[in-house]
Amino acid sequence: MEYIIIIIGAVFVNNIVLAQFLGICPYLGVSARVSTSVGMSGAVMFVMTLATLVTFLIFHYILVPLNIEYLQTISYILVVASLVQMVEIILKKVSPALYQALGIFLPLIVTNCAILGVTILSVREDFGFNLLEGVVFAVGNALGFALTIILFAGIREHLDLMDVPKGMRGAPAALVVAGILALAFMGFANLV
Amino acid sequence: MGGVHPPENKFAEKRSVERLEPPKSVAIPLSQHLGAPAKAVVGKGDKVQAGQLIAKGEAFISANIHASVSGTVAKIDGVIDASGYRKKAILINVEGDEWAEGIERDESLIEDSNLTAEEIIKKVYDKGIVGMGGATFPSHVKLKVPKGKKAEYLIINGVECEPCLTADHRLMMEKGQEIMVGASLQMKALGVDKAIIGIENNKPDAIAHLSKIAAGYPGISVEPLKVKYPQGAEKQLIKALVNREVPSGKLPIEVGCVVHNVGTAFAVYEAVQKNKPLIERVVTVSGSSVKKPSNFMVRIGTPVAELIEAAGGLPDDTGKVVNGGPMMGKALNDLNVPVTKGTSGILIFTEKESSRPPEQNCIRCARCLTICPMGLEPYLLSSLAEKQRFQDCEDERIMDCMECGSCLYICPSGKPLLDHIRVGKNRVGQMIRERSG
Amino acid sequence: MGQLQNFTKGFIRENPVFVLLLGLCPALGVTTSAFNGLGMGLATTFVLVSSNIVVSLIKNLIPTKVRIPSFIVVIASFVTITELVMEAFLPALFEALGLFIPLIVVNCLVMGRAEAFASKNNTWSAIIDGLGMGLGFAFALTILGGLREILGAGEIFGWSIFAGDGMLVFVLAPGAFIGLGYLVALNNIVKKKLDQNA
Amino acid sequence: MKALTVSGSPHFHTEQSVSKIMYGVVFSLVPAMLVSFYFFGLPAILITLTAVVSCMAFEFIIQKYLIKGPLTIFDGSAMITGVLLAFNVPANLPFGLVVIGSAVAIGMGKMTFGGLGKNPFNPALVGRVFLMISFPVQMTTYPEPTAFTTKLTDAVTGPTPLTIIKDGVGRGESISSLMMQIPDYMNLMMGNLGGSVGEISAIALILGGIYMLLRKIISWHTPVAFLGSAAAFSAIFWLIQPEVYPDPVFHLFTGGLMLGAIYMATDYATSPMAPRGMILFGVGCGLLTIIIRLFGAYPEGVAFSILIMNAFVPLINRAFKPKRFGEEVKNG
Amino acid sequence: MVMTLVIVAVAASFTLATVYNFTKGPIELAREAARQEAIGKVLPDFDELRTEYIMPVTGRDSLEFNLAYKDGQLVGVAVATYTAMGYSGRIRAMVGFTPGGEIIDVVHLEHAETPGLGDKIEKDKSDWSDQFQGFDPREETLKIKQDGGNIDAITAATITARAYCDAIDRAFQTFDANHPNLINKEKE
Amino acid sequence: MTEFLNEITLFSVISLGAIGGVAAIVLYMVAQKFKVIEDPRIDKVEELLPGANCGGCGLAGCRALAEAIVKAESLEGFNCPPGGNDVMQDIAKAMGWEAGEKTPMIAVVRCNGTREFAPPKVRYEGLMTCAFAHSLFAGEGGCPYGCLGCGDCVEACNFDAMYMDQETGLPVILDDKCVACGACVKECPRNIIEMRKKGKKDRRIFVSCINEEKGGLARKNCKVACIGCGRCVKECKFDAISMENNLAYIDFEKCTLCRKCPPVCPTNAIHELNFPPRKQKAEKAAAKEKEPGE
Repeated sequence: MEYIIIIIGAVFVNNIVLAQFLGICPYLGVSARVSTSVGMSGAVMFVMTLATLVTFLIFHYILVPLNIEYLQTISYILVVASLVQMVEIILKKVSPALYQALGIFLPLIVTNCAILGVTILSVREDFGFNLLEGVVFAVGNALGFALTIILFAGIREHLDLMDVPKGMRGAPAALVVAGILALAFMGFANLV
Repeated sequence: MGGVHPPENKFAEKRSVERLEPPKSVAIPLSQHLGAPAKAVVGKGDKVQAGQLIAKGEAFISANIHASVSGTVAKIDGVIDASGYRKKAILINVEGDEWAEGIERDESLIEDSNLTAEEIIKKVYDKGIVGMGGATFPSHVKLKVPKGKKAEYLIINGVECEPCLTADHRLMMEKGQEIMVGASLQMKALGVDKAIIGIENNKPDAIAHLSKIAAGYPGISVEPLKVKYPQGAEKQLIKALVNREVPSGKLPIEVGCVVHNVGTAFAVYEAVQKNKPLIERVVTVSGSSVKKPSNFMVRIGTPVAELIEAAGGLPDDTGKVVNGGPMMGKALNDLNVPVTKGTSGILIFTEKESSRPPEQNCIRCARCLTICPMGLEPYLLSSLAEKQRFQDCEDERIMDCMECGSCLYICPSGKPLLDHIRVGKNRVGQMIRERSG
Repeated sequence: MGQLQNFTKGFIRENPVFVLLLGLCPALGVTTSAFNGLGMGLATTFVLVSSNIVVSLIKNLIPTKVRIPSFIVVIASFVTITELVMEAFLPALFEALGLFIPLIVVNCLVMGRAEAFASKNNTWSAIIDGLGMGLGFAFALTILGGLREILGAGEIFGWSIFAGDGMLVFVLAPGAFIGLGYLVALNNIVKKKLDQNA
Repeated sequence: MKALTVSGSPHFHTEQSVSKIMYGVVFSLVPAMLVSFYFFGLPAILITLTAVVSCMAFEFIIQKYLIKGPLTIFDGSAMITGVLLAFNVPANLPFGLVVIGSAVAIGMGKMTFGGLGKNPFNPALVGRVFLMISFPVQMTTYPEPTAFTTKLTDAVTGPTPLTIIKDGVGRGESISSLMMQIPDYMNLMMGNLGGSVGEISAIALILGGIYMLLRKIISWHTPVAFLGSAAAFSAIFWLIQPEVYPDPVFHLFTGGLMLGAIYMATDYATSPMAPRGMILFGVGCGLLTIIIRLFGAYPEGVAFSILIMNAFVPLINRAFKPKRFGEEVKNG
Repeated sequence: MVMTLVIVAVAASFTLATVYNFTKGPIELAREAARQEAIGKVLPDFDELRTEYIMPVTGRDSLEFNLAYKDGQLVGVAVATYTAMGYSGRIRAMVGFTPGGEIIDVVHLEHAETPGLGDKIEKDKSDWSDQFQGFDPREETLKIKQDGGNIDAITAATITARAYCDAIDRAFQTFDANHPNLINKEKE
Repeated sequence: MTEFLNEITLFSVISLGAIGGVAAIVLYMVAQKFKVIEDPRIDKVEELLPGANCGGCGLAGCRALAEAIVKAESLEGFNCPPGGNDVMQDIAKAMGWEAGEKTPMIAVVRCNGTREFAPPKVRYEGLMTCAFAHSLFAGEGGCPYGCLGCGDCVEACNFDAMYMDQETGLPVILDDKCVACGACVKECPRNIIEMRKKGKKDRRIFVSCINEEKGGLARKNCKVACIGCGRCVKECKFDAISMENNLAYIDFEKCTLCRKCPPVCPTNAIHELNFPPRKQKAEKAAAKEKEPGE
């Protein structure tokens, strides 16, 4: 039950994109097509889970014991960056099909603040997550990201067929859509 | 699924077919059918008799063309036809009304025939019979069942779902017996023992009349059908009568059906039993402003203007003249275009009737999608075509569209849905051709 | 392109937020007030300028294979320095910006400029570029923060503009998206006007 | 003779037009309008007028000066947005807020995307939710229904049935005791209860819905799926714990459920195109409404759930295409 | 290649460590100052402060109890408490109790509540939290009125008010449960 | 100084160095082990890109953009927001796509069937696109080869180099804006637009008609149609004019812009652009002199 609450909270109530403003760049950048956004979501889910797992261990077994929590940012980004690159290289060789589906989005993920943000959030004191909860939290956030980016891609494909006024075409309309989506998602407030 | 109910406006429903005298000159296009144009076998100055072969359809899908009048070939030249473009045609100056030998012109009914299937098909080919419903597909091709396929049903299309048109209706009322004989001959050619004549419920007299006659012809039955447009489209008719769906991109024979128009059945009768080539047909001339809405039996090649004259002349407030039904017919830009084998009607619209409603934003009311007889999404296809996303058009099966016009008819926003879709179909067709070679 | 233009382009024509759509996460996340926006903008500017300097200095010492990881480390270091200094001397702002300070490290703007500009130009140009872009970023964040503060709370930099409640939406998440959306549209129009006059 | 017209087929066109449909919807709203005027009096009339006039005015301004496109303010769509927005706010809402709501509904909800038919979200609901989030106090202070008031201010305010239940359950009181505080079902149906201007009378709204069904303006799929799923899901909870969760009939006749199901969820532009999609859309709306009502922070979830499902519409349209002719070969 | 990266990392970490060492003092000072300020706001004058951590009756983390003495007399206890029931995230607050258990005052330490609504718990945004001054949880109930207590809720932010009460109640319950202990400390 | 060399510094340096080192070694080994051979140009382009992997280009990161660029063999349609124009130019330079001078070309509209010369005979209603109108009929003016005037070409132009002249109903090409991309040529369903050599000082001579009908028919619909009389062919000294299907065509490779042919055209179907005005008398005299000699 606890895990379900974590997931519902991450997906609907504190949606990573709409409420926490993380991962906006890919949200706007890679959402032109539904198929692309599905691939991106898959890649994010994969990396987010893996990265949270690794950084969680690093934080609790290296940084905290040595009293050097201030190195969190720099060590996390190093870990995430090399992790992603490693996964990408391996995937390219081992499973070209999977690489085509997910792998091509991997480079985007290094600088996706959603990953770094979630890894940092998952060790926040006020959540007090244990390892498993942290990973579930990461999965929940990835699901939240997937939900919003796929919904959003659908709306963008729809808007592509409409003649949106010139000034609003592209990013402005996309941002307003995100705003209205965020408004709508406020209905989930305090659900958990 | 689908279908619309445009106002029926069958003004000429009760008018018997009137025979028009041959005009002073005719222009007989070499391409009056689907497929390759026929090759002229006469030249300038040649004397011809009515019913004489003047152009031969040699390709697999093509049809013979016969002189519809007697006289002298004036020239072979481009003549604007219903397509709006100049097409090759044989122009004949009429002199008298002599008929070629072997053609029986009396009206007596000949029921019996001892010809074999091949002989019937041969005759249908020789006499240049094509589908009279409008698509003008050469009939002999349809009668030859391809290897590996088996025909189970012959379907005779007496639906005439297009508003205004009454040509088939009158033919059914006046030539019921002949149609039955024609259908029996077609059944023999196809080797089937079941034929169904589908007629819409708005023609109760025709249903009653043909049902009575059909009782005397084994295997032939008459089925009343719900009134909706396009009930008479081949695939929809098959679905309604035998509940089979012709797969996308396939022909009716795929589900064991062959569909012929009642007009075709009559033409087959005349060709086989009377040796008469397809040189005349029934044409409805109608419209709310027409003085004398009529059904005429006219010679192929007669200029449309003469038909309009015979129906009381062109009204002053005419805005549009349409060749065919109001839903699928083509607007003419010249009144001298000749009547061809596929001309089922000439409709005259007033200026008011002929203007389209002003275009507004699509409100996504989904009416076009609910009524599309092919289960397509016209609003989507139209905007995809407008945005030139032709690959997506193909994926959304734009090629299944049969251009029945229901979507454009129903659209409350007055969006030119079908216009866009036609452009899309053209481009997708081009893409497919480029891909395959 | 002159140095001056290099410096000013970041404000309207190539504004990192409004035109290039880079660094949107902090642009949306921290701009509940003009002050927070300005603070974030200046913090980013600091990181941008300092990492531009360092990157342009060490560009020849780094082999291409580890170029990106090395740059990341450089940037991350400056981010951490910002974090530490801010926590020590501006604890209130540190609280308000929260998670978005460490996230400067993944701000595409910083990484992009370091890679695209600093690693190919001399130190002086790199400083100008970093300053221009960074201040453009700060400019955008301040405008957005100001807009949201005025509409949402009726205040600007804490001074009351009108009495009564503002439209709460604008201090909340949806307001960030909506406000930025319309600002981007506005910037498009301004840019077009500028281009026409030029 | 004048020049002939050449155009593509068909040469017949339906008598229907956008404005005929739109005014048909407005006409069907008349019963609900009358009921609200009866219970909320003059303020209800003024709010509706304000919303309609300002919606049309904003549409005019934006079309004329920002988009510089054709003017379509009289096609009836802005009027519907205005009426529906007014129907979704309390009758004693300050007029300034109504104007702000209209500006948001038309400006942000509709014209941002190019106007009629292009908006992914229902404009009236965008306006309503915007107001709800921005001005929670004003938007949750409902006047008590009193027949034929003409007073503009100082109306007696009171909680809506949904708020009574939500707060009461939060306090741990039982449903049966809370039910004593709300009008009986007959009154709920007629509209004698606290709530937004136009949502109160279920009967009047159903009448309007039937009119639209008969005129084929809407199809039955969305409303039936919406109401049915809301009833079904609330029934499940009710059957499990009748003292904690109110019964389905209560859910159906309170709050904006009827208004939402009949008028907002059936909005052409923002609902799915194909019947199967409409059903899924309606079920989603119903489920979310009940979830938000029972577990969320807000007592009413209709507006949120329809907006959320609006976002799903493009995906639903992709997934639920009409059945293509000849797709599956059935020989029989 | 590997060496370069290591060198960069080492150089970076060395620099960072230096900065860290340099800022460590100020950061702690700033944190301590914030804590002292909050304690000062909710307690009367004191000259000695003892801090201990006690696990609350309910909740996951321990509470920070600051026992304030003046001239060796316990004059009040400032409890840093928290709740997870906030509208968005955790709310932390400092509650000051008299040795008898009456609330002296409450200040928020940290929250992420909705600006304009939930942030009325802040002292400088609204005087809502003044109603806790002199509140005796033994006499009255630390709940909002909708929940049958004696605290006025914040209009349109019931959840925040409820959560704030929960935080204060947690502090009080823990204080109450450990009351003899805490009072005894005075005698030591 | 010793203050700074405390254990925190030590731990920091060691652990971060270790993390960095491990990351680098692992990456190095993985990269060696799982090597995939690819077009080396991709690496080259990628190196020039910012490497921010921001997705601003709409593709999945810098490498994806590099791959796309190399695959497309051109920079058209690609953009890198953080890198800007400089980066794109660098790439063009590195890939050697900038070189290669082309003869400047320009589009010309080969129809002069204005409302005046080819008066409308019917009225067209419906979708205002040439593609559709073309499928429906010969055009309002009746010429099955002529411009339909719905402006598909103008729509297709990405450079604002075309507009529809409302008076004539024909598209007009703006010389200074046309970049000879060929979009309009592709779009025209009747192939009226042709890409021709820009010519010295933008001067061009061409037959502004593509009607292949016989003279009379062509003339019936349009006063300025080429009737295939062949006078220009005779006039041309350079074999630049050919006659096929009743239609004259001027080969711009052979044409020397001598301006001899326009005056002899009985229907004024030959157009000359951007020439100084003719001296009427001298011209006529010259023509008369020549005629007997021919």
